[in-house]
Amino acid sequence: MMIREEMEIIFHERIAEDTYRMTLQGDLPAEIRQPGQFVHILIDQSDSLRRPISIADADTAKQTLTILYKILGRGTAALSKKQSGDHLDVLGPGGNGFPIDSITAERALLVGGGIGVPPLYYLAKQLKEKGIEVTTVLGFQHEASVFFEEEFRELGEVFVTTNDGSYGNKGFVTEILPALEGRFDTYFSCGPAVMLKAVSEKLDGYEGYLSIEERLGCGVGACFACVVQAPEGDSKGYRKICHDGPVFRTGEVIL
Amino acid sequence: MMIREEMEIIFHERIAEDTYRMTLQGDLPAEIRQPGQFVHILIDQSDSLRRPISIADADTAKQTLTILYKILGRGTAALSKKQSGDHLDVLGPGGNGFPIDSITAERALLVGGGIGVPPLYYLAKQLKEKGIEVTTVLGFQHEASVFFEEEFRELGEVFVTTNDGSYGNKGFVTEILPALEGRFDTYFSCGPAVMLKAVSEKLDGYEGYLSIEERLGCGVGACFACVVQAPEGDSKGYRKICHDGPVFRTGEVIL
Amino acid sequence: MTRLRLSMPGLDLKNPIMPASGCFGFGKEFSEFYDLSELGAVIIKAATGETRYGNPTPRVAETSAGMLNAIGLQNPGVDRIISEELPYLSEYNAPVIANVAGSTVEEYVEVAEKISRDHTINALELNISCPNVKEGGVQFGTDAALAAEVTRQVKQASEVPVYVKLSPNVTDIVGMAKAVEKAGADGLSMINTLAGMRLDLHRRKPIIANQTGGLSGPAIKPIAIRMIYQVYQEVDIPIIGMGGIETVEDIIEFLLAGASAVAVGSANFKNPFICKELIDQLPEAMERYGFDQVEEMIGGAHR
Amino acid sequence: MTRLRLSMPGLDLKNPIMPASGCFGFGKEFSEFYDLSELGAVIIKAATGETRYGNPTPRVAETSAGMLNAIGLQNPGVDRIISEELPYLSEYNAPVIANVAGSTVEEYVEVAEKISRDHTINALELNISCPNVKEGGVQFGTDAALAAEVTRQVKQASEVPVYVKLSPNVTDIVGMAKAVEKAGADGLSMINTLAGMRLDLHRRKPIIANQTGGLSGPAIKPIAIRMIYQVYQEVDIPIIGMGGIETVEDIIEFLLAGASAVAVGSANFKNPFICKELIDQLPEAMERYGFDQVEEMIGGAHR
Ligand SMILES: Cc1cc2nc3c(=O)[nH]c(=O)nc-3n(C[C@H](O)[C@H](O)[C@H](O)COP(=O)(O)OP(=O)(O)OC[C@H]3O[C@@H](n4cnc5c(N)ncnc54)[C@H](O)[C@@H]3O)c2cc1C
Ligand SMILES: Cc1cc2nc3c(=O)[nH]c(=O)nc-3n(C[C@H](O)[C@H](O)[C@H](O)COP(=O)(O)OP(=O)(O)OC[C@H]3O[C@@H](n4cnc5c(N)ncnc54)[C@H](O)[C@@H]3O)c2cc1C
Ligand SMILES: Cc1cc2nc3c(=O)[nH]c(=O)nc-3n(C[C@H](O)[C@H](O)[C@H](O)COP(=O)(O)O)c2cc1C
Ligand SMILES: Cc1cc2nc3c(=O)[nH]c(=O)nc-3n(C[C@H](O)[C@H](O)[C@H](O)COP(=O)(O)O)c2cc1C
Ligand code: FES
Ligand code: FES
Repeated sequence: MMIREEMEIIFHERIAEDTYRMTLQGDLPAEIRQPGQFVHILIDQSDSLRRPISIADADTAKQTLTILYKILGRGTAALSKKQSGDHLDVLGPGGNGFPIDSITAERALLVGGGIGVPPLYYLAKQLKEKGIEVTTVLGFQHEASVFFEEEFRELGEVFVTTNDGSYGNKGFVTEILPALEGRFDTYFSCGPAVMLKAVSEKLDGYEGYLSIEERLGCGVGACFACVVQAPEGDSKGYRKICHDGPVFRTGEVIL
Repeated sequence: MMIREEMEIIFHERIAEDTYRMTLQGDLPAEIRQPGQFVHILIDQSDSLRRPISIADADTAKQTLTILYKILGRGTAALSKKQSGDHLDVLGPGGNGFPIDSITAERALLVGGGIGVPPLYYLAKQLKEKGIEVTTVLGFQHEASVFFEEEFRELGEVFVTTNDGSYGNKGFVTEILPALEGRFDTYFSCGPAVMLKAVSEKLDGYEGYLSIEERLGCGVGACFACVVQAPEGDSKGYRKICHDGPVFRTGEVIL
Repeated sequence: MTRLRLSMPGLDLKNPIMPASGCFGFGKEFSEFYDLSELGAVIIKAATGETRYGNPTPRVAETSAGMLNAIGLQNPGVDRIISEELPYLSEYNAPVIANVAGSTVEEYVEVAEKISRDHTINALELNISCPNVKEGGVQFGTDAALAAEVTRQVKQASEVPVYVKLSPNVTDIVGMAKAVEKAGADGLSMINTLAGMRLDLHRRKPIIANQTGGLSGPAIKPIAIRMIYQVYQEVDIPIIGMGGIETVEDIIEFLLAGASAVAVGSANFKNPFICKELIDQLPEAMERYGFDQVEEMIGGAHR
Repeated sequence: MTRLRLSMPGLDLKNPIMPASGCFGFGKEFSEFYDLSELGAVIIKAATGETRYGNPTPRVAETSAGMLNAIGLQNPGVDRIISEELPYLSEYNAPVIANVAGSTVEEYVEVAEKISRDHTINALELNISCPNVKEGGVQFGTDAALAAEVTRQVKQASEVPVYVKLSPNVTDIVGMAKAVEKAGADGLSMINTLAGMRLDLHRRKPIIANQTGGLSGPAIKPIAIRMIYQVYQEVDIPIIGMGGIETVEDIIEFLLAGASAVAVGSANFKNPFICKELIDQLPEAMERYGFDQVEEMIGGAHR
């Protein structure tokens, strides 16, 4: 169930260029059903819209969840100014994440781009727990923006690419994929729209799950701000990213 | 000269019902020319208008000034939430106060009503310093709203009235005035418009100075938000409270 | 809680607070947050004759004390709203107001005819003011003669009272209000959003894919209050007020200006519990400002 | 700093930033905060034919991300402005734009004639859009034919270029803009304030003594951007943009939408140093968004 609460910030740290890790404590983590769900944060009471941020990790025993975010505009810049001990107005967990309970894969490939990496971490942990082998490809702009490589490495093999080659392999994540053919049966991806499109084309034929982003309004499925088109013939014709997604099986929506 | 600076709150305390005392530190106190001037405070950066608050006391050596304010609405409510160590965006000192340098009185009467009392305190201190005898009449709603009686008593004789008689004399400040006839040659008053009007009528014939309030815009004399009419025949026809005032000699403006 | 009760054409309200059209879907999502029966009424998302997919995304953007939206009247069409959405709402004990939109008078009439016959619906809100679709009725909302014409025809077709939702994007709001009153409107609903735009400085293009969007939120409240205040003096039909409501003080301000009831829109996005919280807080706030009954507040600033 | 330079009819601007009319008086007060010669230009407070006292107080009220004002065109009258205010301004090295108001075409013409002949004045801003005085020209700002008529006559009477300041309180801003362009306007200035109201819940009356006031500040920025964007596509005369500017990003947004220069109004009340600070910050912000010259930004969202 989604709840709204003032969660306490118990940890907040810069982990890469413009990129922060924050841990929040409260009752909300107990409501998380799947990796890939998000929290919808009202950063300042005078804001008009909340900001959706993926749950990157959670610890129900400690009643905590972790988010990783990048400063992109006014909201995330204000978020980065918050301090441990401050409280945040959080609504969540929202949406449908990766269907972890029904995944039957033996070997999973995770492909994350930039600030699309966070939800894959919580997913990777749960896949590993289920005994599924995890290989991860992480794409970043350049060396300074790389984060969570080590964390993923503890869970499986990791490949890192940077656009300018300043770290890991030079180029886009898609350039690594051919080399991984045959080493996975299901893939999971999150990142910018162009990347998702390229990845799903490259990995056509595999079972795949994509986490999609769009500017949200309500975040609860009521306002139709976040729709994405479904393929011709679909009876509804669209999906709501905040409610039906953000995770969709490949082919369920048009990228 | 008016300056704008982030002043540090070094003291903040509730002193009566909904009434607070706050001490601010910075370069601004050095610019104060007269008692009766005010500071123009931007309480939150998202506010559209500053709030004018009189300078109730100042200590140039310690670089501090004191304000006394009452919660009347959104702005003053937000101000009351600020804590020592926080900074406030202050513009000031604004306006023309009591012409302390040219006052030639021997015995002064101060008449303050409610949150009009603050500027009279800084005035009283300076009158006393000049060797002028000070008698003060303070009017409040009821016992819980009384403040600064002791502070004024250190400077001269004090009479307190409350509307409901729960403390001091019952009634309005004007009821005390007849008893004080002959004990002063100049008076100074600050308070609600109705009180100023009544006081100036009762004390007709005396040299008097009134500090007037109105909703301000710019606070620097540029927007014409705060005008008050001058008597017929005045060449300009009006005065700006923020710039020509807030203190006017009786008769200079129409109450 | 009889203090909060009031009656308007077709509507017996247990309190004057309802969610605004388009900000509450068809209620289902919010029923997970609280019991919809607590609401004064529910105004549902616009219904058109056929399924509409709406505008491309992004459809929303934040602005200072407000937001822009250009959803573009996305909805499953009147038939599916009746068969798939209304049954759920009918389980709750709150009057339902159907927001009716269209591109032609015929479409308005068709939707009004069909949906007003559903027993769940207590009143229509005639949306002649959506600024976000070229074929969305905005022409009806900015031309008094057209507004009167569509009102007249919908009124004839409808089985339930008709509230006409006015656009603020006009020179003469009073003229619009009088025109639709004369054409038979049972009430008014005001205001819809103001046409606005925000640019993305990096892309050097409007953020909203539709370019312009409708501005809502506290930013527009002074405009809503002004328009309601002016219209209240000139018409004899009740007004459902909206535009930037976030607090009980805002609600009292709308009622004093002349609204009989209020709708809360964008604030549902900040806080999905807002309508319920405002309903709970209203009695205490009324007391604070010296009111015993909701009805005492209506038009109070005109006395 | 040639990067910031630009030319408009009658105006050689060293940067595109100026204070808006009514928010800067006649400059004197602000000259204590910084050297007025740093400004792109100065737009002075409205001048009318005779001294006007304006509306009763209170004249201002805060709103969410904005403020209401109803000053009511208080000013000493055109003759005293020329004799008492302009000499001071002429000491600075910044073009001066005189805001001209009136109740009748004759009054506009009289003021324009007199003030445009003062050597201090580089251009007129024809204020047909003040929402705060019954006899303040608002009728000229909401009727395209009247707007064209007053523009035509003022244009004839004026020795300097005329910028017409448009009211946003209209159904069709593009129609207004085209009408005054056709009537000879050299440029446009937009937007003036939106008519709004706030009630005092305790007194149950409007806070502003005049009842309604003009809404300004960041709240109205999306409306200003939308109107400038739409008008830019339809006219060939330059636009001075205004409405809610507080940051250099706001300025870039106005220029991209189609303004050639911008005016900063209410923000001067929050921060009397704002114009100077924005001028200082603009070059760095332009770099951040990839612009070398101010002129590259103008209308950038339309390419
Ligand atoms: C389901 C979901 C999960 C997300 N998870 C994360 C996460 O874990 N970490 C993280 O850093 N970000 C995440 N995002 C993106 C995040 O919501 C945006 O970056 C944030 O809202 C931007 O707010 P802002 O005020 O800083 O930027 P704004 O000033 O609003 O916009 C600045 C720029 O950010 C981009 N942007 C704005 N909104 C979005 C959006 N909804 N999605 C993508 N880009 C956007 C645009 O390019 C825009 O130009 C997620 C988005 C969604 C929809
Ligand atoms: C020159 C000057 C000096 C002042 N000195 C002091 C002082 O020393 N201590 C103090 O507590 N207050 C002082 N005031 C009044 C103070 O500025 C207002 O109380 C304050 O701005 C209210 O802000 P708010 O947001 O809390 O109230 P708002 O929500 O703006 O208004 C709440 C109520 O406060 C009253 N109010 C609003 N503005 C003013 C105003 N300018 N003057 C009087 N009443 C107003 C109105 O009755 C209004 O209904 C002074 C005002 C002026 C003009
Ligand atoms: C996302 C969104 C969608 C809306 N959809 C509709 C709609 O379908 N029909 C309608 O009449 N008004 C619609 N509106 C306008 C609202 O009902 C309301 O009139 C407006 O938002 C002002 O109220 P607010 O400031 O409380 O949001 C919509 C508003 C928003 C923000
Ligand atoms: C207090 C005040 C007084 C104003 N006086 C005038 C005026 O005399 N003439 C005029 O054309 N506009 C006047 N305006 C409108 C401004 O010039 C400007 O168009 C409007 O405020 C929008 O800009 P802003 O949001 O930056 O304030 C006034 C605005 C304010 C706030
Ligand atoms: S954000 Fe409102 S429906 Fe998805
Ligand atoms: S407040 Fe602007 S002139 Fe006094």
